[in-house]
Amino acid sequence: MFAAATIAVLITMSLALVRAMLGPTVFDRILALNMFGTKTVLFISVLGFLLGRPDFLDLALVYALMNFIGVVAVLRYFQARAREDSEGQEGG
Amino acid sequence: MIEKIAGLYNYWIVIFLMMTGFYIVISRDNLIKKILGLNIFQTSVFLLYISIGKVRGGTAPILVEGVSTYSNPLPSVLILTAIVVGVATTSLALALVVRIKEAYGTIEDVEIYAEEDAQ
Amino acid sequence: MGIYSLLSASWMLLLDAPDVAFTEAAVGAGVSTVLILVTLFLTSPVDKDSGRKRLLPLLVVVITGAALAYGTLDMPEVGDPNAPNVIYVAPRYLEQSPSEIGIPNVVTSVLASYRGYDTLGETAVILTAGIGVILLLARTRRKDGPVARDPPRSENRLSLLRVVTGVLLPYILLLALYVQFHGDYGPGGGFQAGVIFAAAFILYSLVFGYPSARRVVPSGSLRFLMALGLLLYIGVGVWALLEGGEFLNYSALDPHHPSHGQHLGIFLIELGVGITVAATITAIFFSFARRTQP
Amino acid sequence: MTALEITRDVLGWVFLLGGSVLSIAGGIGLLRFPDFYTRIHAGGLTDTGGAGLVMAGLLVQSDSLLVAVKLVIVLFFLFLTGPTATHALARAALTAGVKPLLAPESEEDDPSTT
Repeated sequence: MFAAATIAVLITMSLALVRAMLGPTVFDRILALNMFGTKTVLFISVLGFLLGRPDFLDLALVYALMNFIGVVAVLRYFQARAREDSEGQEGG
Repeated sequence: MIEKIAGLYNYWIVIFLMMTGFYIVISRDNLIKKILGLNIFQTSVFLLYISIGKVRGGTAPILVEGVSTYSNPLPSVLILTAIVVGVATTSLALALVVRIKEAYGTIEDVEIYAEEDAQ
Repeated sequence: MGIYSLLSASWMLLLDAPDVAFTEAAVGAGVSTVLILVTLFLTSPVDKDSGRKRLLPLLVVVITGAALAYGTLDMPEVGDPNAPNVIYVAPRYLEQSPSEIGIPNVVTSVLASYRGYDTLGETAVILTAGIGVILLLARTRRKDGPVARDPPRSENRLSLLRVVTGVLLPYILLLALYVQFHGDYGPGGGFQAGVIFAAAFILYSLVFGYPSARRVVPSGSLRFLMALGLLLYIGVGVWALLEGGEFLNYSALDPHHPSHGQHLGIFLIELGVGITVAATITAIFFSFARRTQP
Repeated sequence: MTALEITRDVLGWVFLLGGSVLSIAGGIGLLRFPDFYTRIHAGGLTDTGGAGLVMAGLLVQSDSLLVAVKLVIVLFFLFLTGPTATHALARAALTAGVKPLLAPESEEDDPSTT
């Protein structure tokens, strides 16, 4: 049961990875990255059960958090960049 | 032969990663890309250590009752600290890149050399 | 980058190194990504591809890789229970740790007790790198940048993000504390907890803006904490000396119950490591973030 | 096997398989849908839903209270962060001027309501 879920999550991860590589816009990539991150959280949790070490859940927790921070950081970056670009155009 | 490959493929992935990082470091001009390459290289070394520490049939080195085989805890310790040290040194390198950008106006090493020669 | 680190951490998990995967998760997916993005913002996002030939580097890489791969043929197989590193010093740690240290997580006991000197050195390196970053980026930027940006608009744009972050932040800090103090029993410890603490401040700074983050954490106290952590670590070592043991031999802290002493020592130095790592990484991020301000 | 154990197993199977199917469907949608907003629909919904189902399945299967509590916390984190990230992403894409493929006049239709 856990093995089936693990395989499913792995398949989804690879699909997300393909989308992240294909793009085409940067937001597609971020979306794929976010999905990949969530699936990693699931993967780690299920793996913990599969191997009989549920301690790994702490790790999943940290991942859920770090994934969020990563996505927020990337978004802020592109927002700040867009703002700077538009200001540059207004100024020049 | 098959067992040999199965036993060693982890190392080969590590080498592939290591060479990817190496390639980025020596072939790209952009300093940030070079740092990223170094990071990949670094991670491959982490993975190498962890691979070495793995024991077949063993489990994570957190003692629980009823389990007698554990993986080697020592590589974990070394790499655990190395990762955090790695991020600290990476940030130092990134800070240097920021200052280079301010001083030279570029972060491409070819352009930096050109500017040095011009002076 | 983020995906890459997620992948490598999953792989580490498969290789039975949850402590390491933990750190890699926290560092690689969160902190490194943020730092590299800030640097990208501060420098130039465009990668000018010079037409330099890529053939020679590729050749060098392929040859080196082939040589290394040939070298692996002599290596012990992954998971070999008779590999030299596994039969040499690891059994001693695994067998003696329960009686000498008395905590279940062997990684923590090796990190904090058996190899306490190493960890002390690593913490010092982190502190030094942090000081280096602060010094490098300390100079205030020229004042001719764009002056006022309209904060109301950006506030509006991030409103849901703000609310959710506000809800999450206490739990993140709680999680960091849990990781800090649960390190004896499960994966975790000072290094990881420090990074999570720092990540909480970084998230705050990202969502609520650098100035308000700065108000929460003044730079003076941050620098004080950076040093305090390392001093706490060294202080425990000196305390052990004064009690008649060796430097960083925590058994001397409580002569009647050596393992109590070990518990106390590990607790204190993990705390020291946590404080230093959290303060240093937050300070590093703030140094970068200040540069993005006009 | 007692009735309780059978129920637990069946529930675990149902939840885990449901979550797996949902997440694979999301992955396929992410890959196959034609533009960003349909993709974020596929990704955002199945991400949270699949995570919820898988976590529920694990919750049914967990033995100790500590594990169950941790699972609930992970679920809580995912439920908060996932939709928020999706929302912020769609907002950012909209402001950055990524156009929906088939939306000539539905400009106020926020496609991010996941």
